[in-house]
Amino acid sequence: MLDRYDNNSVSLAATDLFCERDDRVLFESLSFAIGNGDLLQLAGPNGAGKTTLLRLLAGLNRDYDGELLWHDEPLDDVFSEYAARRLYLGHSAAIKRALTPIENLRWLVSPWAEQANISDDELWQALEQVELGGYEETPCNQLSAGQQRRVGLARLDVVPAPLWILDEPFTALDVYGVEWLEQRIQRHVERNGAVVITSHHALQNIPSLQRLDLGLLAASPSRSDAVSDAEEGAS
Amino acid sequence: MLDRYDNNSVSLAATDLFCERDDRVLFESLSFAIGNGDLLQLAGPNGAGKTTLLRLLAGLNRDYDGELLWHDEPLDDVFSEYAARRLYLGHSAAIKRALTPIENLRWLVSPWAEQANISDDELWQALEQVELGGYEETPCNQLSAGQQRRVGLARLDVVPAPLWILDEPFTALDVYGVEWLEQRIQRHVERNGAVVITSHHALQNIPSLQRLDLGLLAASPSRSDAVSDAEEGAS
Amino acid sequence: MSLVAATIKRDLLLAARNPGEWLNPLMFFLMVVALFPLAVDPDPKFLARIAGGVIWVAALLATLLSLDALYKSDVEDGTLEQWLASGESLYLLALAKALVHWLCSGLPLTLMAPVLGVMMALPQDAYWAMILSLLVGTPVLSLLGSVGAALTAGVRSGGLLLSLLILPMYVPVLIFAASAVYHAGIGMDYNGQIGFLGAMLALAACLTPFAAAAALKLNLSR
Amino acid sequence: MSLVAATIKRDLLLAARNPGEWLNPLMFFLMVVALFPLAVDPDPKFLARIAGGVIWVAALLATLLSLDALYKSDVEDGTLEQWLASGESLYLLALAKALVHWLCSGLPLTLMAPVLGVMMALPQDAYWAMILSLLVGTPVLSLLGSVGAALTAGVRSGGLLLSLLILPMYVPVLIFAASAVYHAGIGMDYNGQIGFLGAMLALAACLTPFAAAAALKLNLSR
Amino acid sequence: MEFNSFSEFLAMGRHGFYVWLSYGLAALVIAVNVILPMLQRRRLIREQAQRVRRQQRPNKTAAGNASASESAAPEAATVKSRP
Amino acid sequence: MWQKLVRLYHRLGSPKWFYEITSGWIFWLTLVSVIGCVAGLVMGLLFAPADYQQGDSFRIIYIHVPAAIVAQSAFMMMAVSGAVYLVWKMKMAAWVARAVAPLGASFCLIALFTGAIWGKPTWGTWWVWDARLTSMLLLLFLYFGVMALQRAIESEEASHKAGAILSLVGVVNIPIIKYSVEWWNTLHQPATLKLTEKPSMAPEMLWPLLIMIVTTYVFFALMVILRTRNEILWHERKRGWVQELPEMLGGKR
Ligand code: HEM
Ligand SMILES: Nc1ncnc2c1ncn2[C@@H]1O[C@H](COP(=O)(O)OP(=O)(O)OP(=O)(O)O)[C@@H](O)[C@H]1O
Ligand SMILES: Nc1ncnc2c1ncn2[C@@H]1O[C@H](COP(=O)(O)OP(=O)(O)OP(=O)(O)O)[C@@H](O)[C@H]1O
Ligand SMILES: [Mg+2]
Ligand SMILES: [Mg+2]
Repeated sequence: MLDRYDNNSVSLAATDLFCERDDRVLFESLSFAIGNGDLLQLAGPNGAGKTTLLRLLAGLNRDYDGELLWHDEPLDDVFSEYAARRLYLGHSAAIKRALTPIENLRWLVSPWAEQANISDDELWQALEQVELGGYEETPCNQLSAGQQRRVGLARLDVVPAPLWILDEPFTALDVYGVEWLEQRIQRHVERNGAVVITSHHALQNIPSLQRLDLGLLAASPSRSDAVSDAEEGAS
Repeated sequence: MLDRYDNNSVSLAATDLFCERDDRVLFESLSFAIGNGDLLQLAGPNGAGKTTLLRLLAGLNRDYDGELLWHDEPLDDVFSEYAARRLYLGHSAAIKRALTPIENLRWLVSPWAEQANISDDELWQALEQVELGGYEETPCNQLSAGQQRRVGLARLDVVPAPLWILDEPFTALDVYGVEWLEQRIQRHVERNGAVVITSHHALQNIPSLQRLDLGLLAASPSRSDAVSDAEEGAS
Repeated sequence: MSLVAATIKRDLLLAARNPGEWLNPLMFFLMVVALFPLAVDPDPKFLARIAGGVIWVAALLATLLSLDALYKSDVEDGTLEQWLASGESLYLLALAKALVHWLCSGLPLTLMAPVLGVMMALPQDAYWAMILSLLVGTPVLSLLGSVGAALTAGVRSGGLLLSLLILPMYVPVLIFAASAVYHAGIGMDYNGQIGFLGAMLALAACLTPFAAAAALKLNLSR
Repeated sequence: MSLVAATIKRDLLLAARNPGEWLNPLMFFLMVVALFPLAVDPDPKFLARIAGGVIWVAALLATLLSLDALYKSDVEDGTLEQWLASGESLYLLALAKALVHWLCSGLPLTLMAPVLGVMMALPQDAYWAMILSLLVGTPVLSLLGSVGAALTAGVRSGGLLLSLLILPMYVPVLIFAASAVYHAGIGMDYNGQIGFLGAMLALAACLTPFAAAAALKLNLSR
Repeated sequence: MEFNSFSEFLAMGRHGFYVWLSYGLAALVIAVNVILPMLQRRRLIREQAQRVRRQQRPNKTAAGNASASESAAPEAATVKSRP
Repeated sequence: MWQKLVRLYHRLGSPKWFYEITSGWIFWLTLVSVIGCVAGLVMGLLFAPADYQQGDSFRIIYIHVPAAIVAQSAFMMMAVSGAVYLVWKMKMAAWVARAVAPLGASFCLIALFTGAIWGKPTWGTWWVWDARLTSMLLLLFLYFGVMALQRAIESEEASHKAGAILSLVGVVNIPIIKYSVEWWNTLHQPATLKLTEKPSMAPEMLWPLLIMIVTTYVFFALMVILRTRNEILWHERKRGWVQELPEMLGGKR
């Protein structure tokens, strides 16, 4: 699988991003760049705008000011090319509950199926990897919350995209699942991939982590107490 | 608020519980008791049956063998009495997205409104407590994932129930929210309340924690590797 | 304030906040009736003959469609779970929900019907019969329908399924009501039919909430 | 296999796994037609006169109701998000979805219609006109409807809203189709009407997917 | 015996078409009702046998699967066979 | 006596017992159905005299009436087993109810088909909106409703319960529907075309009819048993006794 990442350089740059919702500014003059081997965690309290920013980066929301560049070209101009190079995993996992994990996975990887020639065997193995071995033929409506999330995560193993954009991927995973996913992210970064992630979970075992803090702190005054509380608690 | 807990003794006993779903045994011969001052965390990997057990305890699912006793009487016989003494907070928070937080909260506490005389002021304060001050009049569909969860959590402050049953209450909360909730649980236990909780989150700052592990470990052999991996990782 | 009262209040508040909830069935009613002159024959004499039947069929379909949403969101967002957790009587809840549903669909339909009567050239004598039959008949529709709504609340594309379950059961109401309007139109007595509708209403008010309550519990063992 | 092909395949698989998806509109169609003799008049001569119109109104309503689910689950479970994220053309998606919808609703309706013709005492000469008009007309309904479905996919009780948006647009189809059946029944020529329906189909196939694609994007800025 | 010849029997005094059509349709519906449960039963038994075999002989997936030996995985239901 | 009933109840509740005991019944039920069918049809088609009004088309009666009767009884049976399931939580009852639904619908379809075909030579039309016909059509809809609901609900148990509730509501409604339809029809349209009232039939006509009715019941029972056995195999597939059944072990590739 490693060779798939060759020639797949990542270069996503945000310049002077500005976004407001309902007349409240979520972030402004935000600039950063993501390249191969980067791991960026968007952090911040509830309602800070993490999901919003992530969807901007994924190209799903064009409701912003500022610039988003993929290899120095505006994202919208090269969107289909960009789309083939990045994997977006949102809050909802696009799982059809009447279908089995393997049928769901087949659809999920279909945008890459032509270019990467993904075989069914690979899909079965990927399901095995996320510990759904034995559940391949069970309709997803009979799986628990965490098991359903895993179906979506199985994609990480087969899709040849160098840039991953993940929104709260640790939701509903148990400790083993969290550990597996952390390792998977770590490996991806080591292999020169790039990852942007939002998570309230502290990514512990990953050295190259960078954090981007989005703050609501100014907006809600009662918040400042909470911060100092938290710091006291931590110290 | 403290005086509300007086005369509210908690005594929930499970004897020899057995539950299967789709012909797979989730747990069997499970016995435990919960009394005042207890804090029980149901732990276990995805699909272990935590949610299932929690719903049994809340009296929402009667599909089990064995006995559930509230003050030595079968749960079903004293259900309405039991219902008034325990607060159940499920995966979905019963929030109507078209209504504002305060309107939602009013409905949520209405079962207790007669017996406890909950005033509107208290509700406003409770919303303040969960850092929704200023959002009381915003329809919930304009709140972020975590903010919506907080509306449901605001109930903890006003409902005079000694026993709390919480399913994944930390979902979507940011670090401040998590810390606040941990403290709130801690305080409840200290004041002689009782809490049963499922969470993949490690409850760190709470001394009196007891854990009940539900395991899928036997069922899936590939799992055992995961366990040892995790232990290696930890050591 | 008890949970039942709070629920009625909240549901009315929701209807007020989201007027589509009661305006849409009304519009649908209007449109379905308006389709017939287009599809069949715009001749007023002919229309007068079918008016009562068409108006009632349209009312029935409009009610049916609005039923779909009755319990669906409550099941999805956990409201129903909280109801069950509260230990309050589900019979009362089912009755309350049917009441709110009628207030938001049957009542506006009844008030709207005279306008449609004019459009469909309904005979002068038949107006009172139509209003009376709607006033007594639509609550039966809401009550019977709430059983179907409770049964299909957890089902994905429940709208059509609900129609399948409930339409055959609506037939008696349709027959008696349409016949009341028809008879009034040709100057005959229609007390018998209205009496029957009243009896059905009494029966439905007593029995259907039980069935609906039983059906609601199912949605939890998902 | 490209995403479009995969989506068609998956949707057909879903329909096969859940036969209600295509059986329910069919049953609804049958039931609505059956309501009219009950509500209006079971006399065959009279029925023959309204048969074409009633069958078409029922087909239209059945299509309408089945449309509600077209995009709803896709929006809710994130399928649509993945579509947009994939950078694949939404035009093709919209076209593919309308095609699948027609296969699961319009086509079975057309095949079922002769039975209803018998029940409604449709004149012998009108059968071909009815089948032809349904065959050409129902795809237009699916295509037009998919725009409405896309617009209302994110809305809670979208079913009724959808009807309101789409019914007015269905009126031309209804008029031409019902008139084709009616004219055939009285032994007149109906090529003109079918020709019109064909033209509408061509137009709809070209244009509506654009509108549907645009509407789908709206659902994401939630 | 009401009929004198076989062709008379077939003709059913002008009503042959209707009589035989209704008997034919009824036979068809009944045949479907007989055959469906039998097919179903065959399939259930076959799948059960597969399950038993799978449990006895693990490694149903690709041979090159490096990750731990996968054996008696928690039994999974196949949707197809639901009666 | 009471004890025996209780024991019978417990046995009926046991899938294993049911499966094993019915293994022996299938042969005999099949035999009775085949013999009854052959006897009834030979008598009805060959030996019964032609009707003086309808001629030979009346021979459709030998499938039409049995099918119509069984279709109605089947709904009762479905509702009763649904009630048993709701009250006593006997799983077998739910499986029986689930087995009955498609069968009842099939017989209902047969009655409708044959009636419609019969109508053409006698009334000159395939279909009229007569009270009996209409209420039979509505019965078919009720069956379809129950089946659609059972299939639409994902959770096993919930689907059984929902089906049971719906068939109970339906069973309360059937008399109301039937009554109202009869009232409606006789009022709107004077009975020009009415099903012949129970005729004082000649015994040569009546006997085959009675034989066919009994046979149809036997056949219905057989089909219910076959379908219920399938349900048992599916639901109990992970139980030891099913896995050790000879047919399971000897299953072909
Ligand atoms: C689609 C059309 C028809 C339907 C749905 C239908 C339905 C029924 C039903 C429900 C019964 C009652 C069985 C019972 O409970 O005893 C019945 C009986 C009968 N039908 Fe039909 N029928 C149809 C057409 C006809 C026609 C065209 C004839 C012949 C003229 C006919 C002759 C009879 C007779 C002789 C009986 C037995 C009467 C009795 O035992 O009470 N039916 N049919
Ligand atoms: N549909 C919407 N309409 C208007 N405003 C919205 C909408 N959704 C979210 N917002 C606002 O946008 C802000 C950012 O929301 P976003 O979902 O990006 O937060 P987040 O950082 O992902 O929070 P969380 O950690 O709770 O998921 C919130 O404060 C919220 O008030
Ligand atoms: N609707 C259902 N029908 C049948 N089986 C189900 C259903 N929901 C869950 N299960 C099964 O029950 C088991 C327990 O599910 P449960 O939701 O209790 O798990 P959980 O411990 O809460 O897991 P998670 O941590 O993922 O939330 C799962 O293994 C699943 O396969
Ligand atoms: Mg978020
Ligand atoms: Mg859970």
